[in-house]
Amino acid sequence: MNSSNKTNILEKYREIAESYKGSFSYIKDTVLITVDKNALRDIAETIYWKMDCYHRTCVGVDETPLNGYLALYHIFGDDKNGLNIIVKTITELKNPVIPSIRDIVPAADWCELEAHDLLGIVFENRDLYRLVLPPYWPRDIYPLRKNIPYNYRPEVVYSSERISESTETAVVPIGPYHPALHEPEYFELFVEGEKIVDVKYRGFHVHRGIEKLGESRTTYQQINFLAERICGICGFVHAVCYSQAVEKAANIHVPERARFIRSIALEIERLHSHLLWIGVAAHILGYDTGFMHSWRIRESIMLIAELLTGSRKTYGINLIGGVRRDIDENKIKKVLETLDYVEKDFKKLIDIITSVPEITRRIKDTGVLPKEDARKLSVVGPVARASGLDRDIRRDLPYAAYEYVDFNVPVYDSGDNLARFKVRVDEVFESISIIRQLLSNLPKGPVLNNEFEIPEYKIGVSLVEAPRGEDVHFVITGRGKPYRWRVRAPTYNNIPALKVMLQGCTLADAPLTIASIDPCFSCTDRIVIIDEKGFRRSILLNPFNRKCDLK
Amino acid sequence: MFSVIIPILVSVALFLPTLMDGVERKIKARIQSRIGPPILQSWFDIFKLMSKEFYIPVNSLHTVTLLLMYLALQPFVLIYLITSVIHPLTDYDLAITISIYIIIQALFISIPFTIPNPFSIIGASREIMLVIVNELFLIISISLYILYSGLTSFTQTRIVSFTLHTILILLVLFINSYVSSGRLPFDIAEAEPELASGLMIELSGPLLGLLILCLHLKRFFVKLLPVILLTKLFIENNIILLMVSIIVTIIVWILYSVLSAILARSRVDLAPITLLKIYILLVILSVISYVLGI
Amino acid sequence: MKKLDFLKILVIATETGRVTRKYPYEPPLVSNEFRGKIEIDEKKCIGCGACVIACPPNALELKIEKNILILKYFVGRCIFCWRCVDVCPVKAIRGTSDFELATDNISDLNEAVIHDRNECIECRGNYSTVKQKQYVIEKSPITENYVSKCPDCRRNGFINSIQRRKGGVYAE
Amino acid sequence: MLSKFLKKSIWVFHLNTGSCNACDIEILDVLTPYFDAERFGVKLVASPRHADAILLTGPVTYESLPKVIKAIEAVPRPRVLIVMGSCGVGGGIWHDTYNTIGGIDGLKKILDERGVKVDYIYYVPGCPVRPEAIIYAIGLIKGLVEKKATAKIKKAES
Repeated sequence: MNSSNKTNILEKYREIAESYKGSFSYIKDTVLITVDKNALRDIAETIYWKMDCYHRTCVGVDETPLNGYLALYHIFGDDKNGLNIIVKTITELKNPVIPSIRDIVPAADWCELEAHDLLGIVFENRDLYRLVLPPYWPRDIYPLRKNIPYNYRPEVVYSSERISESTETAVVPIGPYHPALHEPEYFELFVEGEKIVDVKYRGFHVHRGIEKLGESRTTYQQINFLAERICGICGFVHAVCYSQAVEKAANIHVPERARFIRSIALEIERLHSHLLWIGVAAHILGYDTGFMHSWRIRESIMLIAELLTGSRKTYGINLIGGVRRDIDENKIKKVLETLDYVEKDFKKLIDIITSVPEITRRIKDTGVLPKEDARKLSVVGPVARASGLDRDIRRDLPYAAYEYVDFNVPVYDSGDNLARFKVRVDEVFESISIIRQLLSNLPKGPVLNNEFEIPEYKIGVSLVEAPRGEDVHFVITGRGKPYRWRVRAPTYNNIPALKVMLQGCTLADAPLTIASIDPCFSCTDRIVIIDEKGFRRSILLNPFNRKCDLK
Repeated sequence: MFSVIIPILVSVALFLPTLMDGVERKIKARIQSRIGPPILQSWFDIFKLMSKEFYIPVNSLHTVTLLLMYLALQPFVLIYLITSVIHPLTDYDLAITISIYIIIQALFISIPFTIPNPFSIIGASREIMLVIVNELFLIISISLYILYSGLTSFTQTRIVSFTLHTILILLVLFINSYVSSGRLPFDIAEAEPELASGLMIELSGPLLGLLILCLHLKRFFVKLLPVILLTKLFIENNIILLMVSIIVTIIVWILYSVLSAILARSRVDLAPITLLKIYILLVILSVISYVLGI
Repeated sequence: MKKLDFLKILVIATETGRVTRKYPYEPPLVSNEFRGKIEIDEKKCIGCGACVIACPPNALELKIEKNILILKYFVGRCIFCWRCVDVCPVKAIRGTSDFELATDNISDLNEAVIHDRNECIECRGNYSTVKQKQYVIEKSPITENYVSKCPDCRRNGFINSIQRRKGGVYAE
Repeated sequence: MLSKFLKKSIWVFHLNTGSCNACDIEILDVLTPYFDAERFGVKLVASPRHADAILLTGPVTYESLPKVIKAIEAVPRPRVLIVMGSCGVGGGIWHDTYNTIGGIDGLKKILDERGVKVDYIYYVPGCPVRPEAIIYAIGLIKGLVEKKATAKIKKAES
């Protein structure tokens, strides 16, 4: 994007800010607009629909020690112009009411609930219910407020949630412990026979209080390791995203070699994650042999990950200002050899997996997410790309070393499980090519910059394209540790899309469809099958009429 | 002589299925490029389950009653089949075996309906879908086999002629046995990733162990039956026929395990329709060729 | 023929053969780069606590008990990041690639290094560790008299000397 | 010690109590060709009713706590609990945060209060536990390997 074009765009946002009587400022790729809470709905509509921006997330911040207010930051993303638009509003602590924008921006549903749970912000004109915290958590304690210590543990009376058992409705709990999920999450599927008519979600079993921990016990450099443990599959993404946010806020120089090494590690993580997903998808379809072979190929990726970083997962090489481990010639040679082998073997395996008759029949035209719904919900990553949304942070807002490499962004329009499968398969080959390019152009020099100071109360927003989509980290710097650290994992935006995908599908396809967004619940934070018509009866009815409805 | 051979063959038939399950796991492991469990692993599993706490799910008197009936009848039908091949028990052993088998199937399907767990009910309703198609064509094809050969008992010394219509009907019987053995792509009732092992979900300890043992016996029975009907084409001596049949069953078991390792699971709306199409086609072809005298 | 491509998995299986590592009967697939358990060299450790501050999960903790200082290492909580290895001023912490840590008794996972604390020559109270004092004496030109006092007495001494208008740290 | 039959066949149920996924993925990895836990008779089962051992990962969050207790109760005795990873064994990096109970330490107290008996507990540290570490733990349960971990108290020499 040329500079005059950029000035035009920034001017446009300035006009929008001024027309709603807000203040406007920008640094690098981040625009900060502060508006009165009454103007929030209008400005959100203008930015989300007229300016065609995606909604990334919203962040509630307790700023009472600073100015006595609770603040809410809505982060929008103008991917076409490579900009992050932050809209800030404030509200009094005594009566923390902020208008909800959920009806205008459906993607903002969850983050509003989260701000309600953790900070006690009340949103007008919407239903508020517990999302993140367990239902037995005391009502008036908001853990992210600054007056609550991070290690505060309430005396809770825990009891299992039991759905009433009546003769008319039968309850099938798929989850929280379900063999297809490997993570404790809970979906409620309302079924007619084996056809799903509605879905409810109860997640956040993995809410561990990471954000609060990052603001209290840990220091700036320790958070790299904490962030890595947000998710064990795409942990490095979080570590890089966090440190980039701090680097942006504090304007810290990162050596070029370090940026290349970060990119290489990120792509290795994508490779292992996609191979893992293809294996799990095959397993869910009952094709265990495909699962085993896919993971066999993945194992060599795990070996090079260990070689380059010292750990198979949770690499632990990222620090603010660079990386801890360097790559030498021997390692490069080993990595390139492994990549050749993986590429060849993977190509053979994919041809076989896609020729298994049941697999081809079951992944095509199931779990369809139409483009309009995808846009409305601001879905990210392979899910968006399979529904025809051409968005990839690596290309739109380049970070680390992605500006130095050429790669294609696979986009498919059909929005079904097959499209999501294909996107991931294509991305495996792209990742292999990216690693090769990065390794051959690896610049010389140091890998770590230790000399920096982090000023207080600066805002940094950083984006990283994780294997599951864009990962957003928002940091307000503080003394020795961030004042506020917010993580928006990719699955967070994709789970609401499941509701659309699962409606009209058969029960048998539900696990695959859930898996097709590659959910990472530990990043993001249960399935009950309830048949309102009594499923003992309805399952026995209409035996042969259970094809997946395509709207 | 029968008093020696029958007990030996019966004990072989009771021991072999679980062993073959271990072999199957080993074969699967080989296709998946790994070592796999020891061959006796399935037997270890059953002994282990027997040594566990005896647990009966709450409010499940019906379940236990039905389960115990199933556990008694499944070995019985296998023993009946083996005995009647060597020594006729009645003049209509073939029909009686099939009838008992179908009763057992009905009993087996009714067990999960008594367990108040939605997964077992979904699993059972899926199994019903499959069983309706499968058992229907089991009856049709056995009736046709009896019609073609005139055999009503295994010991009748009539050599069945090696004709196209017999072969087609045997093909139906083999497909039938593959489906009844609950292997991929037809294990939709137990579909682990979807239904968390479906109808067995609430059972544990010795009851589960016995159920698994009986499921192995069922797998053996459903393969042995079409194999006997096939070997009847070539062998006259009953004892040799049975021994050969057991060996052929082992080979068939191995083939089936290879096949199930390279296929994926079907869906409840796809599997019965696909099966129905194949069955109807084969049965019609068989009847036509019988009428034409091929 | 494309429809029968799925049979090729048998070819792949034959080509690959069994890839299983027979660990524990065979050495594991662990490279030298692997970050495993850390080992604290009690001969080198001076009990300064730099590792405790750097440790993200608080697997390393300092505990003070009268005249001893205990550096506790709980492997069960360690995340194997080796930040302690990086920050140790005397290189007393060494990373190993040891991962065979399973046990049936949780107390097997504790390690401790016990340090003697200094006795203040003035108030007879305990402060810092004996080895840290030696380290400071070796590395910097401060008089032994000064480092032999606890921080409180040092501060008091300093304040007193200012009050007596004598000034300076070395004056007594 | 575990009975002879239990050692030959260990059916495990995987219980994620708020773990970051890394240990969970490694548990799956143990079943794959390079490690192949099935050669020791280990099988991942879908229902706790079938299980002999529970593989517990994660620091046990409040949300998952009631379900964790229910799952452990569902396992027929003798019950084995295999606690995996730093989170489970020591609470990990979140050992003292507001929404966790700090791993097995907190869980044991609650199980004792409720009268849920667990016969054997094994601890497997690692972050994440590598597949070999899990195999080592299985070896330890089966008595194939020697226990290496011992508590050490060292005296710093002046």
